[in-house]
Amino acid sequence: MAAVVLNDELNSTESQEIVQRTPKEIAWGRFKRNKVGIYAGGATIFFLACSIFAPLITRAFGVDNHTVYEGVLNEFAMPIGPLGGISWSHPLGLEPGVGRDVFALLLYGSQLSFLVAFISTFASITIGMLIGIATGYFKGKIDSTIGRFADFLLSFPGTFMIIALSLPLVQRVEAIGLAHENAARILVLVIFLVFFGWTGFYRLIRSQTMSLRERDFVMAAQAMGASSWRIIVKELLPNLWPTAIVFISLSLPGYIAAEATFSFLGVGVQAPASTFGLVLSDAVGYWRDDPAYLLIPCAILIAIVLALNLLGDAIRDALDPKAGR
Amino acid sequence: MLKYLARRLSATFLVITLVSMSVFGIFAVLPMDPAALTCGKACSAPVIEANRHRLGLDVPVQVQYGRFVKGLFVGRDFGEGAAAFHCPAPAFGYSFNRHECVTTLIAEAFPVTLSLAIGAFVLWLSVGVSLGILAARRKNQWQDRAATAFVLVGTSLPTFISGILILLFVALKFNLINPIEMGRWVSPLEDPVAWFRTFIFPWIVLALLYAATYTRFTRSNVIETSMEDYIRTARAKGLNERDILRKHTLRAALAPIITLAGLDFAGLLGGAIITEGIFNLPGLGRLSIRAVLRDYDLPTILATTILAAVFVVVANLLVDILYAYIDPRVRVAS
Amino acid sequence: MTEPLLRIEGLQKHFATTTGGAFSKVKGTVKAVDGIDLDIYPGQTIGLVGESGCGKTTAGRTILKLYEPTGGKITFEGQDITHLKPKQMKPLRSQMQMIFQDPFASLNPRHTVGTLIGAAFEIQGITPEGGIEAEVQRLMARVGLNPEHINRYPHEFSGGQRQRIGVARAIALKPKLIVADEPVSALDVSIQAQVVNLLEDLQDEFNMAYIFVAHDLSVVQHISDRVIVMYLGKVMEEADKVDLFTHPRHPYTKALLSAVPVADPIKGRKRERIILQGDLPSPVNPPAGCVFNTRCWKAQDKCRTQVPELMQIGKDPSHRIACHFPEE
Amino acid sequence: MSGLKTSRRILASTAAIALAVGVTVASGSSANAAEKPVTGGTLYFITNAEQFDHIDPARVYTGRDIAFLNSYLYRNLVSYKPVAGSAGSSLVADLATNTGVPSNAAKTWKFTLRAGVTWEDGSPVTCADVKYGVSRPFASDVITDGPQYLVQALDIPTEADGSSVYKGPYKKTGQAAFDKAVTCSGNTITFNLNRSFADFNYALTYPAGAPVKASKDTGDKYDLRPFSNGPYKIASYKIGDQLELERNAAWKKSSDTVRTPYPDNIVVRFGLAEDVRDQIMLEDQIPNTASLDALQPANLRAFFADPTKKDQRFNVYDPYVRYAAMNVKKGHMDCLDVRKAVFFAINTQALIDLSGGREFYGDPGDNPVKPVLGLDYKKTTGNIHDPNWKITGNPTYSASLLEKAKTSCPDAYSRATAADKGIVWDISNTATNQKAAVLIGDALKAAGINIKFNFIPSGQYYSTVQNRDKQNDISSAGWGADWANASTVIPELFTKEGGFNLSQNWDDPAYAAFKKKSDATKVETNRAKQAKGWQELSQYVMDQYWIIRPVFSKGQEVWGSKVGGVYYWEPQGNFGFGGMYVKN
Amino acid sequence: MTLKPFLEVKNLNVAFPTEDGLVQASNEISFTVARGETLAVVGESGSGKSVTSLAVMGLHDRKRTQISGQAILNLDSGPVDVISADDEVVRKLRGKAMSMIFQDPMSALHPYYSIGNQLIEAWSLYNEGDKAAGKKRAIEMLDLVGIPDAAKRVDEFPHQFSGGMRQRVMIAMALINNPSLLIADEPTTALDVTVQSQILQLIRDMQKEFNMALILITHDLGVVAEVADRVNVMYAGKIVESGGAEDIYYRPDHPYTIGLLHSIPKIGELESKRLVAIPGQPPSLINLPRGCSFRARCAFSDRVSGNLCATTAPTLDTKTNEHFSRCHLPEAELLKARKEIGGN
Repeated sequence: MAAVVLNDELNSTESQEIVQRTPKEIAWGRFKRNKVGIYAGGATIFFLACSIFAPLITRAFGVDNHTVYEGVLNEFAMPIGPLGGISWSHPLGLEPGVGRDVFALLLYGSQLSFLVAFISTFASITIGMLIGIATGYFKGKIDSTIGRFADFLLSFPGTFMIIALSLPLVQRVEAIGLAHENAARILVLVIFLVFFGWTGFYRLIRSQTMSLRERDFVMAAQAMGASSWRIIVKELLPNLWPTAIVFISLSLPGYIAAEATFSFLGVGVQAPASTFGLVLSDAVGYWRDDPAYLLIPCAILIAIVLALNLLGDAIRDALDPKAGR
Repeated sequence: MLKYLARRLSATFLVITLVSMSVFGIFAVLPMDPAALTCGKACSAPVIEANRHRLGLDVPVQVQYGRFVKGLFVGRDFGEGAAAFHCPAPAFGYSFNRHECVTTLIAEAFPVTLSLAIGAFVLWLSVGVSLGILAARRKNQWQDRAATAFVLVGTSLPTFISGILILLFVALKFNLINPIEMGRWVSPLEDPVAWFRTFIFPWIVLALLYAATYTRFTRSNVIETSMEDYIRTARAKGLNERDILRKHTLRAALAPIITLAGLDFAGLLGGAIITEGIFNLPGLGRLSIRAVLRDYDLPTILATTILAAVFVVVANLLVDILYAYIDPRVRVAS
Repeated sequence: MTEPLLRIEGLQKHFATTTGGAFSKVKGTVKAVDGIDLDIYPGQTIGLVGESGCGKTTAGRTILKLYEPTGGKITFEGQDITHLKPKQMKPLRSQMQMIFQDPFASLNPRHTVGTLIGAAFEIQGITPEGGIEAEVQRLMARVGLNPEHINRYPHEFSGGQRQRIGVARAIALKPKLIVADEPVSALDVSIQAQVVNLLEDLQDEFNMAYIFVAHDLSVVQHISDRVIVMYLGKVMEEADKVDLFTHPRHPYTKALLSAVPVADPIKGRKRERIILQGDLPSPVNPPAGCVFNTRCWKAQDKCRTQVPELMQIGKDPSHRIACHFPEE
Repeated sequence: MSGLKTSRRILASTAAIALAVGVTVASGSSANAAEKPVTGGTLYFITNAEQFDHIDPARVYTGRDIAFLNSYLYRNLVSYKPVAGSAGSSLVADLATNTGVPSNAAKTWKFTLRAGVTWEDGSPVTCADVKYGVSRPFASDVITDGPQYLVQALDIPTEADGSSVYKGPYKKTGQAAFDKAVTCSGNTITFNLNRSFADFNYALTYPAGAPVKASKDTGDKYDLRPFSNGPYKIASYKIGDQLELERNAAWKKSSDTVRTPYPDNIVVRFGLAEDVRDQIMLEDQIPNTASLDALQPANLRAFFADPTKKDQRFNVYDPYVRYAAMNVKKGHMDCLDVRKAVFFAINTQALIDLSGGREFYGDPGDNPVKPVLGLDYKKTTGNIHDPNWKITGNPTYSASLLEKAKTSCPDAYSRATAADKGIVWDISNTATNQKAAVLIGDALKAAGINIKFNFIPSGQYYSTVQNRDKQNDISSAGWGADWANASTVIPELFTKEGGFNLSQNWDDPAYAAFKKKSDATKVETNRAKQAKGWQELSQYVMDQYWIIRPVFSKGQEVWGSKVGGVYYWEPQGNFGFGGMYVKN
Repeated sequence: MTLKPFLEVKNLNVAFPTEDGLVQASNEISFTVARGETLAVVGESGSGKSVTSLAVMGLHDRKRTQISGQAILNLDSGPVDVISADDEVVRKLRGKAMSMIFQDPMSALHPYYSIGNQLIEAWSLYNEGDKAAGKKRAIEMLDLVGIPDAAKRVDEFPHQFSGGMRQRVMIAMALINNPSLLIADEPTTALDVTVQSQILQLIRDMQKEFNMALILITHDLGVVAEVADRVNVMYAGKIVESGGAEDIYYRPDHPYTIGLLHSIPKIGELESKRLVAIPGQPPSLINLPRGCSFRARCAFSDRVSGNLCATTAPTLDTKTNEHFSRCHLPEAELLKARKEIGGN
């Protein structure tokens, strides 16, 4: 309660004598003060860089993700050596049964994870943004129809539908010739994730647009003769970006985890490609013999998702200090 | 209020109809042929045709849907001659893979999922809300930071990881569950202890995931509400802090959680696919996944999908009604 | 005075109220503005007063065609603009502008002052002499802002300064008419006078007409030439300022005037007051007959059934009231 | 490995079939002569599977299920002898008093029913019951998945589409034709066949020939609770949960020369997570338990490495040959050189290692017929005996074959090598198969072959690949003889009428001659001549590379420390369930 | 007033630490109020008037606020210093010894509880008795504050009341335990002018009825003129002028007060003369400049000899009895200034 008074006092006492900063500077300043956010950002950049430069890094370590190494597995196809065959030449050990390099598998796997997560996030954002702005701004029949459709979508058991429908849909995509194999599977997975995922952002944007359009500055623009297009682009969008950025930062980790989960359930990417989910679902069968093979990818996946979540929180706190406080 | 209820009920009914129709439509246009899939070894075109007839897939999808709806109200007959049998209303169809009326299968699986959902719900709600309150009251102190850490770990751990880790490295490793009975349905009325032991780890796994959201939500709502003018009014009246929190802050701060909790709970009722899978729980999630992956058992797939959607739609309705009950503004306005 | 700059005849604006929820239906209409006539001439200021919910803000916005009028006619410089489409209105927008109440909400926080004021030129496709930036800085100087602050964001200014930005934006294209919607009511007392003075100076300079929407009678009295008193969407009384303030004929106007606290301890306390009973009725469900009848001390049965016409009263032909039982 | 994988999660449903002769490699039996069996107690079985594929006698076709159900629940006219070793493959009279009397060049078979056999309600098992049981597989819309020997062999006319005119006991269409083919006279039942069938009585070891009491038939639902005439009856059965058997009070030892039921109760727990199942066995947590599944490879090794468990396990050659079927239909693998190129490129060693190594998975084979069939098996030439074959793959030779294919069959060549095309291999979607796919893909790439894998959910695998339109170029499969005669292998796998032809070889120019010879061999009553025929046909199959890289696979069974009387029942390739008891 | 003041505020300072620095929200505040007396506190937003009254009510979060000085309530049982007393002691003063009503009646009532419920809650804090007794008292109070049909409306919810009615409810709730001091923080700012006069009338009536000390916080000089006995004018966290209502209106001593009085148009002054505006903006409360905080906006600071306004903060000088002002301007200059601005 004291804080309310405090805010009132501050707002009204702002004067030109205080050195003021732009919204960006304020957000950046707030972000910089958040040590956790900085570390998480660093970690995220690290993981992203590892993923992007997977070919270079693996080459530097002299490994790759497709070679079946010889002489590294015993007669039961288990890695020779402690901790799942961790050695200088195979820093995270070897894949039991096949003999590929786990380090390379995870690096390349993270590429697919990030790919799916980024495409899903941006597609959801784009669709949610377009529809959210359109319905929030123009209201009317379309708005209520789409709103009801979104409610309707939310009532479906998304996870189950993805599992039930992905195989036939992949076949259909392949039959049409749109994409093949893993590309087709990723496409279908992404379409599903977006299909069930856009509504959240759409609602957010719609409600924000609705409240923004009631703000006087929109009316001021109308009074100046601005077209709807100009109002959307020049007046609304700049105010919606922070929401979008926050949403992106918070949904990326969600999509990474989702991709892993669906791979684990057998939906999405399949061998010989790798993802975290595939490696983990494989590793479960070896946990007694080769716990390192299970725990290392687990730890890395958790670290990535955690870093992205922490970064997302920090970005949200920086851009939108009232939310979540 | 009655008028509002009637309107909401009819809208809900409409949505349920639309949901069931679209589920039917979606699965009908897929290039999957359950008749061929259940054909067996002596498979030939006439057998597939016979199968298609037996499964009721030899008629247009709208007729199939009509039969489905009719079956819900008056029951349905399957098979012919000596092999005929009847599924009483509400009949969701017949699973030729499980040799049971789908309604029976659902009736068997539902208590499991319900137990899972209720226990997890209670656990996550109590943990999430109390942590959220604690974090809000001790804002920026160590309790708040600990809660934040919990939230982040909770949101970052996909259930399939937390579930497996808890199963393998806790439950199994330390013999905390009776392995041969693992996941077996025991009625809490018959053997509450065994029931509790069956479900405690799945509850923890789900609660870990959901509690995080609730901690976060509660924390921000409590902080926001405690800045409301009416809290200041309560304080100005001379109310003590405990009563302010209990009677004034929480009432308003927790009301929106009803919506969230209701929908999450309803979502879980449709089956927790991963958790049920990991812990062998014979609930709706496993029923539906098995129907897809093992048998492509269309009647079961349709029924569980529709049911899951119905749970959400109905929960939406109940949540709104409950909300109206709690928030007089909504109540009187409607 | 010959041709009015703007002529409003029987202006109406009704809003549909809905039941809300997913399957909303139209429940009824709120007659936010229900019949306003006015003529305004260049350089004139018309005050539009009334309590909250009386429809004055809606009236102001409808006059500028920011809301589509439900009925009536708006003529601007002889041109009927009642049902012009937004595109057709666009060229006229430079002629009529608006100043908003809330200097926080009416400035897009993501734009710099330069963008905010310059938008008027950009939208209308006008390039002033010396370029937009120079013109913006000139305008800033004119309204009393430091032109060097052209690249600052609204939150870097105080409320009064922000309102100056709003004023600069409104006058950028040298409009002939400005609707000022409660332009000073959100400002601190010590700042209000600054803005009122600025508006007066600008009017002198550009010969603009103002429609000054406010609930504060003292400010309206100060700035207006003519005043329209509204209650629940209807005009209760309209008259030239002096007439209205010295000799109000409508009971509502009288009550309104007497309710204004006077900053004078002795005079103020001695003053005879009319304290109206009750609250403003809901605009969704306005009283039958004269809308003011529920709070009027003179209300008779007639008032509860018959809607009083807005009629000329007294000697001044432009003094009109809507009352069955006018004050002497 | 890529052969039929009894999936880690779900037992593949349609193609697991019993075999007559087995060779015990490791310890074949724990039956200790000094130990006396104990009556009473509860015997547990645990499995990752959700259910028995079927328990309706007309539908059950999985060796393990047949062995289990035949030992406990229902009796056939004839049964395999419930003993360890090769003696177990001999037939004994069960419901019948004899093992069948053939006549009319083995086209007519007569069996006489034993007196005093009753159903669980005490009513006698009659000839009509047997006849009714035999009639049920004809209702192909209700009774799916069961063996088709009776349907195919009984002398009943067929329709144009190949189906029998008799539509089973529910529709009763064509009932007269059936009544003529199967006749009852008192206690004697006579089967009239449409061909000479020298080992017809072996076909009757399948419960598809077992009696069913018509008044108790519930059609599809009979698969949940068949009416028992064996020593146990079903107390409860819930798919995904458990099957519980209790003693059948109406069963009399005097009427049964085959079974000696020891435990009071038998419980099968379904759907245990693999880790849980393995943990129970590894730690002997429930000592009166046997696992119906092999453990996961790593756990299996641990179990077999533990000397204290030496009496709780066996490791034997199972009845199966696992192989990759080449779909030689035009447009698929219709080029011999390409088929050979694929074969020679594969790293067999890696695949075997992946699945448990030679010790637990099996050996590279050279024949669709397993050596355990004795007579019908003969070492073939070519394939793994080709000097160019290397167990770790020979990409160079493979590449040279491809080079040949370039001219001999350019279409197939381009399909196999072009980056945008490639050979598509059907495989069931299991963790091990995902890895096998990597190994195969890696090996074939070295030879310049572009391979793609079509992963199919395990439960739907066989129904998908058996759909001739959906089957791709190569399909992983496995097959075991139904009894000790390659007539249950070669015609089944390589003739158009066979129930499991994944090679789709009938457009192959060599097919007509092959089919003619197969038909002749099938009705050959001279066993030695017949065996020679099968040997030659096997060699031909291998020469044509209709199937490649057969693996003679092994199976392992493990049980708890309190389970006694376990032996390997060779003909069923599984536990001899009837002898198992719970130790004190 | 000869009565012993009920509330004595002595040298009260309230400051909030923020990221940008310490906000000195109220500074060296001293005043007294007696029972039956009405003290108006006037000032712009941010001048510290609400902060001060919240400090008196003990409603600041002590962890986030730096408070010093004294605010003594002279109760029958003896004086209590709200600032130094325990939280629990202060809590028990709230609602009973002192009460407060707030600016926005729309948000000051809990939306989920009925009006009666909220009144009963306040009543039962200091009264023994069952719910029925509480309800009786609640209806009585609602009746008293002029809610028509109180017995029925007591069970309704805040959102069913209009703004004016809610403010009446707030008053009823604040007065239900007969407090000795009522602080009304901008009680009519959110209300329409016709309703404002109703509420002001009500507050006046209630003050008489209960013989309370009343602190009325407002920015509206008109409101002050109508009800106040004495007036504190605040600027930038400080009381710049304090005195009887007539002193303040007819003989303002501080240039800020003078400016304020003349910057508002007065009803009835029909000739459109230009308003007298105070130039500039109020200063930030962080790092207040040395010297007089009004200096930058003051038209007369150059008339003070030396650089006094810039270097030395003026103290609260007693000009006449009970009329104080914080200004360096000499008496003569002051009279001149009054004339220059106001013409009287």
